[in-house]
Amino acid sequence: MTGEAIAFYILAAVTLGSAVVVVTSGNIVHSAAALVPGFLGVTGLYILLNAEFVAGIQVLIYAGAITVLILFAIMLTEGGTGLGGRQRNEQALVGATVAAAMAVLLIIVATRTGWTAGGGTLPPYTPGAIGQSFLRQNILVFEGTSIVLLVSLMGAIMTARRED
Amino acid sequence: MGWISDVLRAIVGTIIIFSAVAFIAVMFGVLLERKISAWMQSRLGPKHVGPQGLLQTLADTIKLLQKENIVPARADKVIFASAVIVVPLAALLDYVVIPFGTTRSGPLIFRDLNIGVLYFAATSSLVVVGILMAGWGSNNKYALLGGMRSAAQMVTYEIPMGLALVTVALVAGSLSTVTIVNGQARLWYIVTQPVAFLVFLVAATAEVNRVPFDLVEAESELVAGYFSEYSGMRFALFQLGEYGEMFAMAAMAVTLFLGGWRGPVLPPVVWFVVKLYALIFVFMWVRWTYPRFRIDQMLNFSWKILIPVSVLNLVVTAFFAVVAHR
Amino acid sequence: MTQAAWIIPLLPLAAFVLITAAGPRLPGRGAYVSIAGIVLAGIAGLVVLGEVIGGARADVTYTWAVLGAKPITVGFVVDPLSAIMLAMVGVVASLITIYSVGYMAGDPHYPRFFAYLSLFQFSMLFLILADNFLFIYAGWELVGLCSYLLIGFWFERPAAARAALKAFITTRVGDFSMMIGILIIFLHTGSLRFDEVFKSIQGGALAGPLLTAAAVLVFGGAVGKSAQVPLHVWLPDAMEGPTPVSALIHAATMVAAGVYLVARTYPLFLFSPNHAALTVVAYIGGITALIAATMGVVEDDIKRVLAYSTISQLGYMMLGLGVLGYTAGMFHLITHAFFKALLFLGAGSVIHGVATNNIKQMGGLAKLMPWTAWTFIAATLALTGIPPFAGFFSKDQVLAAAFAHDRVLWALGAAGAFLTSLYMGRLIWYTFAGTYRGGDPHGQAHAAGHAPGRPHESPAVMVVPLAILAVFAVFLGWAGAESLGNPFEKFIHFPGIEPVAPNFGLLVVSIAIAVAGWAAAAAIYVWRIVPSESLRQAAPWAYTLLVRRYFVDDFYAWVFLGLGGAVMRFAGLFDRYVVDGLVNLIGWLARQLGLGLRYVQTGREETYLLLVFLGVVVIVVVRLVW
Amino acid sequence: MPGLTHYLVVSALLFSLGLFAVVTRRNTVAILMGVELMLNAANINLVAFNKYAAPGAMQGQIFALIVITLAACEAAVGLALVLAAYRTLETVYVDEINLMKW
Repeated sequence: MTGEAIAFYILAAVTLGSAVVVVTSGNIVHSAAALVPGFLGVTGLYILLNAEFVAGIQVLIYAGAITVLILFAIMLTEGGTGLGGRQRNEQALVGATVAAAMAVLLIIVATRTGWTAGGGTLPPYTPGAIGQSFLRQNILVFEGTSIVLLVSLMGAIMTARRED
Repeated sequence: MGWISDVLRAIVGTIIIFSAVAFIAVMFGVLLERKISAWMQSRLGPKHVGPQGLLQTLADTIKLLQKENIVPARADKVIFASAVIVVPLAALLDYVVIPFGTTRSGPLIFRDLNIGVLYFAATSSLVVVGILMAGWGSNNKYALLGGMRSAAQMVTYEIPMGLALVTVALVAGSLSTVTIVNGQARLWYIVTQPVAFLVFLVAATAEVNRVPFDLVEAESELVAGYFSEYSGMRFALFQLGEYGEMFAMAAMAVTLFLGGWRGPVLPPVVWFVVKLYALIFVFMWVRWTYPRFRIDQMLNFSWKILIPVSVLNLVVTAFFAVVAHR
Repeated sequence: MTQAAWIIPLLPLAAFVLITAAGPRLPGRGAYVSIAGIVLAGIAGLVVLGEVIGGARADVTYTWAVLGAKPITVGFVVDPLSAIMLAMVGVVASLITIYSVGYMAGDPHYPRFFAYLSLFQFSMLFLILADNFLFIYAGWELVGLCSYLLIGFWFERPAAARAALKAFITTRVGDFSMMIGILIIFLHTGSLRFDEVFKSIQGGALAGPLLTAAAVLVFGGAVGKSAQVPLHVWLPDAMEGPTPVSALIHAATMVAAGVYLVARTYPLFLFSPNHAALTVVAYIGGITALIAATMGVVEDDIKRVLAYSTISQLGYMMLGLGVLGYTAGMFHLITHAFFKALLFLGAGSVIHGVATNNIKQMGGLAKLMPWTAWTFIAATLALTGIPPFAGFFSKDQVLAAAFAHDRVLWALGAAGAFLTSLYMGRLIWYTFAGTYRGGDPHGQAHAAGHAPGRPHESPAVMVVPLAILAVFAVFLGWAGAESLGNPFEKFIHFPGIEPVAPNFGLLVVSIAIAVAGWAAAAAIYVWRIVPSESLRQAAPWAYTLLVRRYFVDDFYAWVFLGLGGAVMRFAGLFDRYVVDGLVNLIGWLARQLGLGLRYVQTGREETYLLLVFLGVVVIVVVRLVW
Repeated sequence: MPGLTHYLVVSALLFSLGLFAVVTRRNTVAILMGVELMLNAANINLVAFNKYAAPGAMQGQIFALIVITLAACEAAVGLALVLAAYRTLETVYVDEINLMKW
């Protein structure tokens, strides 16, 4: 057990444990709160994968913004109680079976497939390099994403504002 | 495995920061606040515990530790308890990327992350989650209102702050705080980026919920806002988080705009502390000088003034950066 | 200037854009902008002509697109042919545009008129400069569009709207034929550029009957645009448009584009085996020249008489080109443009003065409108080929070439020339001689703002262009005079075609024919030796045949409305019961299927997503187990 | 040393948990949370493949960043829709939002 392995298992446990809480908790606010450690665990995995910039963005966007947004939505809709009755629909059992089957299958596929390790050395994934890549090779995706952002911004405002 | 030592160093470092910040910065900060407010209001302030009241905060802390932890009857206990951890933790995590000075072996910093500024923005944004959790978990309408206000305010002011950070990063050509400080060897960025500095200062004031953006904990309206229901050590931890965040913001402002540890004659750490406390003084000065914003004024100020101004500043800076590179 | 000739079409285009955008707010409500555009273009055209006479040439190409491996190049060409056309169009269009200021005064859609006029000028100049089939086709369609817009300028009048549609649809038949021809050429030569196409045709890339077919198909476009038999029916109706339009588009320029097309693609026709394509051109031209002239004899509408005359003269040009008289055909095109524009403008001036189109309600106008009358008469003399007016030289060259090539064609042309003098004489005497017969309450005002009453001379803005054109009509013919060494022939000739030697005897014959025509007209309409009424009674069937225009219109109506209508009705039934039935059957089936399947739809995304992933699980399991 | 497979397993489990939430939750916000989990699982895959399968490239991280951005868009629009639906229907349970069903 190297230190990296220890860190990995801890982070994986944190992530998956939080995710279980998110999925199973009967209290929607608990679910939302559990998202934070879950996202932070994923952040840790990113750092282990040398993706520091992605990790920073993950914290900023997911943990800092999306979670807050979700908490906001919960508090604006449930009147702050978070306990609005039955949380699970009638297909819970089938859903659990399918999800479990999905997990098993994905793991089988992931472990059975002989992944070819790519050659080359790990470049430093600096913000500069990522920015260069965005503005050179991936400029179209970048611009497309900007447009989607703009549209969703307007869409969200138009949808959520009161009609008066 | 070199990085194990890194992890250990970070953990140990955080613990050191924790105690250091808790004992020195925050306690001294609270005392300073009381003293300065007293001075501004022509009072004396705490005077009896220790010489000139220096140990007053220590005494308060001991008192708080002894007090009972009251949990409201219908509160969400898990959330109520965990919010206390999130707020100070998020504040303390900020310090990882702040360079306090230089030693012979290199800058005095816990990790010179190459995404330093981004990291700072990310961790400081985590505070909101804790505040929302505290507000909701208390099962108290004042707390919830305070939490919601705080969330709205912090989310809103994160944007101009982030834009100011990006502007400085653009000028320095790096997100690393050490590189940014090194970039100010000749000229502090406050000279070239006064607009960004002002935007950052205002946004930072809002981020730490200080006057004139203290409508989160507006005593006359919301008792104490999101931590109305907290008592004892938990109350102390919130205070720690608040002051920790304020110090972190000031330290970041020093790093980004005031040349960090740089300065003549005196050792770097001393320079850093001097600048830091100068900014802290500005924060306190402002606190005891200005009245509170209304919530719509607060939101309008960010969306209609700060964000356009900082975007414009960013665009102009980017233009000059490009022109300078040509 | 020659290298920058592409600027010339852009000047009217700029005027068009400006008028469209700013319209009535411009000086002169758009007219001055339009005039500025075309006058500048005209001056540039004259400069280019001068430079080309001095030996300058230009052929600029750009690669526009690559189709497969074939690059499609576009560009413009400046050679004697396009230079002379540029100058002619520029001058004539300038004068007509200036004239229009007076003619269209008071029209509520004044700016729109000048916008269309500018657009047309752009299209025409663009067509002239084209160095490839693509551009010439584009210009071709553009002038067709402008023609449609301008014929239907007074679209609130049903007759004008119908005439515009008729013109557009009739020429469309020819355009379609032309497109097929161009496609055949592109398919076999791999290029659209004229010089490359001709080179590969000389190299044998396209030969034999197929070349003839391609040439005839391209000529089909010219038949439509130049109103040759059997697609001539649209031009008389096109007279519903404003008179300056008739002068510009339907006399001087656009209808001549067909002739220009044949001249421009002359090698195509020349290389066809046994000159088969040229023979087709010549006979179509000759028949048109004669038939249109006969119809002109019985027409009472002054503009329609001129329209038939135009058709007839275009027939002469085609005849000239078809009998290897390349220079003669082109020369006739140029001279005709001037004197026919003058005739139309004079007719417009007359209509302006008397507010009717019917020549039987005119008379005696020579005294009332002297400028109009004398310029008109000068143009008429040019048209009928009386020396030394312009038309004499050009028409005589055409006839000489025809005589040298094929006597039958010469006979057709000569008969046409006789009839030309006859109907023009009739027109002159009805209009300008005798006493004024108009002023009756039934004379309807033809154009807005033309007050009925005593005829009067038109304003200077209309008369001055008439005078300038008259100068050309009188003197331009000397450019092709044999006695001066025929400078026009030196300038425009097709390499390899020997000019026909001057035939003095023939010259006398053709003058005699023209004079005979005049004499016949005088005998019928002035001295009334054989009054027209008696002629009508002597051969009522002939009169009916002519008045009904050889029943061509009726034939088309019968074919397309009667016969075509039957086919359409059958197709309609087929569509209603078979096609719609199939569609309805499919719809009914889908509906039944949907009614059955709707019980599967819960309308809940969770269910659907669950089913999707269930499907994924099943598929992956199956794949793994296999 | 954890390898590619380790990350893939974690991501598979995370994805299945998210799927479970999406399929069984009644609360719209909870469904959105499930979607976020699934997106995170996908991101782990992207970054892990970037490191192990194509270390020289940067596309994995780029795509992870884009997915994060789009997730933010999705959350903003989704939650706005939830608010709008709550305002008109006074419920956030997807099986009760059935105004348009036959």
